[in-house]
Amino acid sequence: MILLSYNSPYDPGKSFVVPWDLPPSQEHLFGTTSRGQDLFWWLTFAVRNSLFLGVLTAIISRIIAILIGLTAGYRGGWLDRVLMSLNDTFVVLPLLPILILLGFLLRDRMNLFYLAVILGLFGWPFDARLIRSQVLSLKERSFTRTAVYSGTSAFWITINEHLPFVLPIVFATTINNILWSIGMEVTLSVLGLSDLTTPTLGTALFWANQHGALVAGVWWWIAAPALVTIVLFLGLYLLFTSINEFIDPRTRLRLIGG
Amino acid sequence: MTLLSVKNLRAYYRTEVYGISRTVQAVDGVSFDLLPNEIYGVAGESSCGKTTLIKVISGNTKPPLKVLEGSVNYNFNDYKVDMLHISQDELRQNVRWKEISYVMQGSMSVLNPVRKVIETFRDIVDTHERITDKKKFLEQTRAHVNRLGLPTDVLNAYPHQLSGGMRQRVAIALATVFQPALIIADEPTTALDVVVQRGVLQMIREIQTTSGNTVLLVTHDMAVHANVADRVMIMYAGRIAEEAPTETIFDAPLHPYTQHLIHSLPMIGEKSTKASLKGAPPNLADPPGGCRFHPRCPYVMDVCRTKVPDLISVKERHRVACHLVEEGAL
Amino acid sequence: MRKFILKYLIPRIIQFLTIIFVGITVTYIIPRLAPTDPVEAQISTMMAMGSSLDPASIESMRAALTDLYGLSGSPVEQYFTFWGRLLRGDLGPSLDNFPTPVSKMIGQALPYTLRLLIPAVIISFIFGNLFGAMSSYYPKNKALKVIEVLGQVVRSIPYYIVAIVLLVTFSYFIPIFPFSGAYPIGTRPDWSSLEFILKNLEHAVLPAATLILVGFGGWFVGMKSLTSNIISEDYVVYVETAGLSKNRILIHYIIRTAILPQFTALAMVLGTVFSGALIMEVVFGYPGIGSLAIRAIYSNDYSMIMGITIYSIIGVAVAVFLMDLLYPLFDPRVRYQ
Amino acid sequence: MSTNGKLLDVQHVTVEFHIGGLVGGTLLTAVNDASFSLESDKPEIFTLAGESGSGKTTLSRLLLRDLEPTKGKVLFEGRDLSTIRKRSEFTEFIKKVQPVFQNPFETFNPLRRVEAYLLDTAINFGMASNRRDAAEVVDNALRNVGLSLDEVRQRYPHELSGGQIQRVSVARALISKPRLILADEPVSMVDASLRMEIVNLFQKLRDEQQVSVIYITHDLATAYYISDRIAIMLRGYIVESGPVEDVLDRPAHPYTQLLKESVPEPTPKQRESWAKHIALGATEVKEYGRIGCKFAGRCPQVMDICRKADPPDVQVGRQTVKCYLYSGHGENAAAGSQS
Repeated sequence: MILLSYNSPYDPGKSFVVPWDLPPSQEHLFGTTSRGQDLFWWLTFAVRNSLFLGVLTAIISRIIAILIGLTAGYRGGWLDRVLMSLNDTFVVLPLLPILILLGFLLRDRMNLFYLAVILGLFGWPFDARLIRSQVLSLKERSFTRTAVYSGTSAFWITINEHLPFVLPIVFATTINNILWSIGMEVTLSVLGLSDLTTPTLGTALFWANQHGALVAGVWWWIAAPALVTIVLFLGLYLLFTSINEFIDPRTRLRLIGG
Repeated sequence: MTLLSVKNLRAYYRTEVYGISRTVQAVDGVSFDLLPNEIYGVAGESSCGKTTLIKVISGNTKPPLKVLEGSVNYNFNDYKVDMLHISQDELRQNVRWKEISYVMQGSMSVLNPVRKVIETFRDIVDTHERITDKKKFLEQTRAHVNRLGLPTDVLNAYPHQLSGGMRQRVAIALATVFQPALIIADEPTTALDVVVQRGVLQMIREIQTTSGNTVLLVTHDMAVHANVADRVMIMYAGRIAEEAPTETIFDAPLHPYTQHLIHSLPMIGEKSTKASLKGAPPNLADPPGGCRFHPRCPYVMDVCRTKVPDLISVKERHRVACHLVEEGAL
Repeated sequence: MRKFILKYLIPRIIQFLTIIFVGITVTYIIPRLAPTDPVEAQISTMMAMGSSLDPASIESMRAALTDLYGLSGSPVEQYFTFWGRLLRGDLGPSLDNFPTPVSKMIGQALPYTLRLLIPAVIISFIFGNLFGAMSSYYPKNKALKVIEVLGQVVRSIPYYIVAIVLLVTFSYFIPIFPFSGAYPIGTRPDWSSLEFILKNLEHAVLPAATLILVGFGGWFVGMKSLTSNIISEDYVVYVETAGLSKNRILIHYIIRTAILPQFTALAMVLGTVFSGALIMEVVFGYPGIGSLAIRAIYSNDYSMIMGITIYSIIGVAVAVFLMDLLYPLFDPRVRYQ
Repeated sequence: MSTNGKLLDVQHVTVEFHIGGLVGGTLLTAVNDASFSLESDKPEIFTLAGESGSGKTTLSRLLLRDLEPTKGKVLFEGRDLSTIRKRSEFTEFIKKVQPVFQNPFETFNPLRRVEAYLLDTAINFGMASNRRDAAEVVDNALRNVGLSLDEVRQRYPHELSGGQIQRVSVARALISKPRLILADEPVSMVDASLRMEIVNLFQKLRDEQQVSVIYITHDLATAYYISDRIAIMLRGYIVESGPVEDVLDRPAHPYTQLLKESVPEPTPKQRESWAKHIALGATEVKEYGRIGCKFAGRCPQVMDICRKADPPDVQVGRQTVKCYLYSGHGENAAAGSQS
């Protein structure tokens, strides 16, 4: 669908380029909206933008999570306590009200990029804790000590010994984080707190609500984005479980015959 | 009369990971009898099949473990049980704990960390003999624990408040609440310090002497067998190498593997050089043909490579599986 | 006891205060990061939306806003004034329903949210954990496998979509549940009439169902991964060989031990669950904090949003704190350490 | 640099741990005023023996500079370990002191091939400048333990037997040509039929390569078999030390006597005496907190003074014994020296 968006015959920014309120048909696969847009082609852009947002958020929050998780785990001591206290605070804070406040204040300046940065800044704590606990347990294992007494530096120990165990966690959390971020965007958009001119899965639903799609009987305007979202999430989720199993160290161990 | 009779038991693990199937011949043609009122030792190194053997004879055969052939028959005072064909319900209600109980490997962790010890007693007793009178149950349990020389305080403790040795003794107390005919003790003292180990083994011996039941003692530690067991079976790579009364095994071992095991044991007060066997125990997914010990045997002959030696009786109660013995070369 | 206070209570209190401190500080900083003067921006949006307030009211509103944002004095002074007002419980007047205090409006909406949230959290917690444990204890059961896949999928889909699907299905295509609100339009809230309470329950079914469905998957997965280690623990294998019944093992030996981390997790996810409840109310037009928030968004009621944010931070922090205090009751290992 | 002819000199070291949180908690003395030394020109196998919780592992971590002592100091070749600060100094130190760990399968990362550790060690310690030279160095080290690089090349830890991989572990420790090897329970996880080849290996290293070995174990039988001297530890204290034949053939300290008596002999001849009743120790924490001799609660020859203050170190023959029985307080000063 992402690829398709580059072939779209219609510009998503423009409205009323096709007859409005047409139910799904061969010509307009998902029907058209009350704003005269072809829903199928419009949604191709939405998926592209939503995925972009998800991936960007994931990258930002992964960087923070890895840095904090590794530092807290490897250094330990007071630094660990301070970081984890901060971490738990971030975990517990009710994010939505804070995001609403932020979105509310930024409203006009809000765009996908900002949103990704903001979500990235809030999306790390669960995963940082996971990484930290993994590093803590790895640090206690003999093979870390073997490496130390083989004269290996802390940097190479992290890369060679610990990263193969930490990476699967990073990966597993990446897809979760992408899903979370796309979901958050949907939520904020539905509330009208994002850049409403950019087509995303969330803004699709926002405009449908704005035009009272359900009441007006244009059910496909709600159903199509909802369906696309579900399919997208399902797909990403399945991708996640299969890849996750593949790169799990335990699976790898079994593959090499352990 | 025998308590347990195992005949020609063959139990394999069949696993499949990513389309690659593997068969591990963990127990391969094992036959032996357990008599009432004895401590029977099973010795062998890691992955020699002794753990699998216990699983099968105690009715814990679960996939991927599969029994291919053989029989496991018990006779508890005329209550006969065919372990390979008994129904799960009957096994659960009448056999487990009433007739066969366990002291497991790493027994330190057999107690539920979030429940008091007495509650585990209650669960087990209630399962087999519904507790109607709580007071009586408490009294009986206290008496039982006391009889075994444990303080009654342990009943009201959580497992983490007890030392490793104490937990192991609680596990033994749990195993003996119903005076079972057979107690299976699987590496009961492996993680314990020597002084504590001695105390725990003494307790097992005392219980056996006073109640006259049978103990199946599984451990890799030959020194423990020397001091506790009445008869010892030596397993190697899924098969019985030798079986004899303890004195015979230690004084006149016939199988080269047994000889090595016993002669290589270091002792305080003796510094003569002890040799090690070459090679390592075979991988049971791909064991060597013939006698499975032949690649490591110092006396290997041609016949050893092709023919599996039979387990033959050389004397009253002394059986050995070695071609040297068959041919009278020793 | 002294040990308990020193080693358990004090760190928890510190954590509690940290949450509130960080949360409130974040809400303090955010408006100050906004690139424009929030007061003027606010006034001009309100004017642009055709507000019919007289100049005097606008002036008093400007004063209220400046005060609310705490924009008088140096940043440090501002920060202290901000805290001072908070500690007095003063969140300022609502801009939309000027001059009703924000705290009063939140106070009215809060019971609706809690009535929805608390039972939903409890139900999803119980069922999620029960089924999760069962699914690792009975790995071959087909029905449990289906439940697992459903739970997993629903869990990852945004609340909003789940809500909308339920809404469309059960009140649009199959209209068995009301479309929106907490009670039929035109009735007055009357908690002494059974009929009203029943109506209210009927209205709460779909919102609660959404919360339960989404929460269920999380608990299910969490419990499953916790118990997948426990079912092979020595003490479980041991009582199995001792012949204990499956139910007794499941409850006393598997769930009983695995549930403890789940209580901690419950405290951890309260913030998320609370956020989810807000969305739910928006979709179903249920008159709680969420509806209050969306109305505030549409009417640019800044002080209301600020109030809701602060309330939710404090509320979640208190809930987490209480949870932590209850935890030792369940875990003897914590109790005796 | 004055070395006093000592390779390793442990001087009155004490290690205390805080158990518990930031505030409160209890102080646990894991190692208490321990002293011993190894001669520089006379390689030997020195055993630290004790039960779990005796402090032997803590002491070994101290010698590897994994921990710093609360009191006292450890000198290696005359240098105080606590003055090692820079990374290069640490590398220089561990080049000469190498560990062998207990569980061979944990010693190496299960996801990495074992040869990677060997090659890394050779390069990190400057024993070789490139991979090809390193391979030769590694192969030499492996031949010392009866293996060769070809046998372990491309192998993951689980593809080798416990005995093989423990030998690889020793080979890794040998690459940097160390003066001292610390082996923490190196054979407790290895099967009986493979155990002796590793134990014999340490003797070979001592005799052929002049490497000293500190052998840490709970197993008195192997300790007797390989070591020259032994120190018995109880709850942080070294209660008895000296030549292994003296200490184990004629134990002087009542604890050593109990320990020796409790080791099951691999022969059925002493069954009946072995099975006679013994007193089991109090829980671990209780004995740690005891004032005076930690063994007082279980000692058959306990005196009042034992519960009041730490016993002094007394020289009995070639043994050093921490017990009041030999310091003139006991009536039967020679009690322990009967056979």
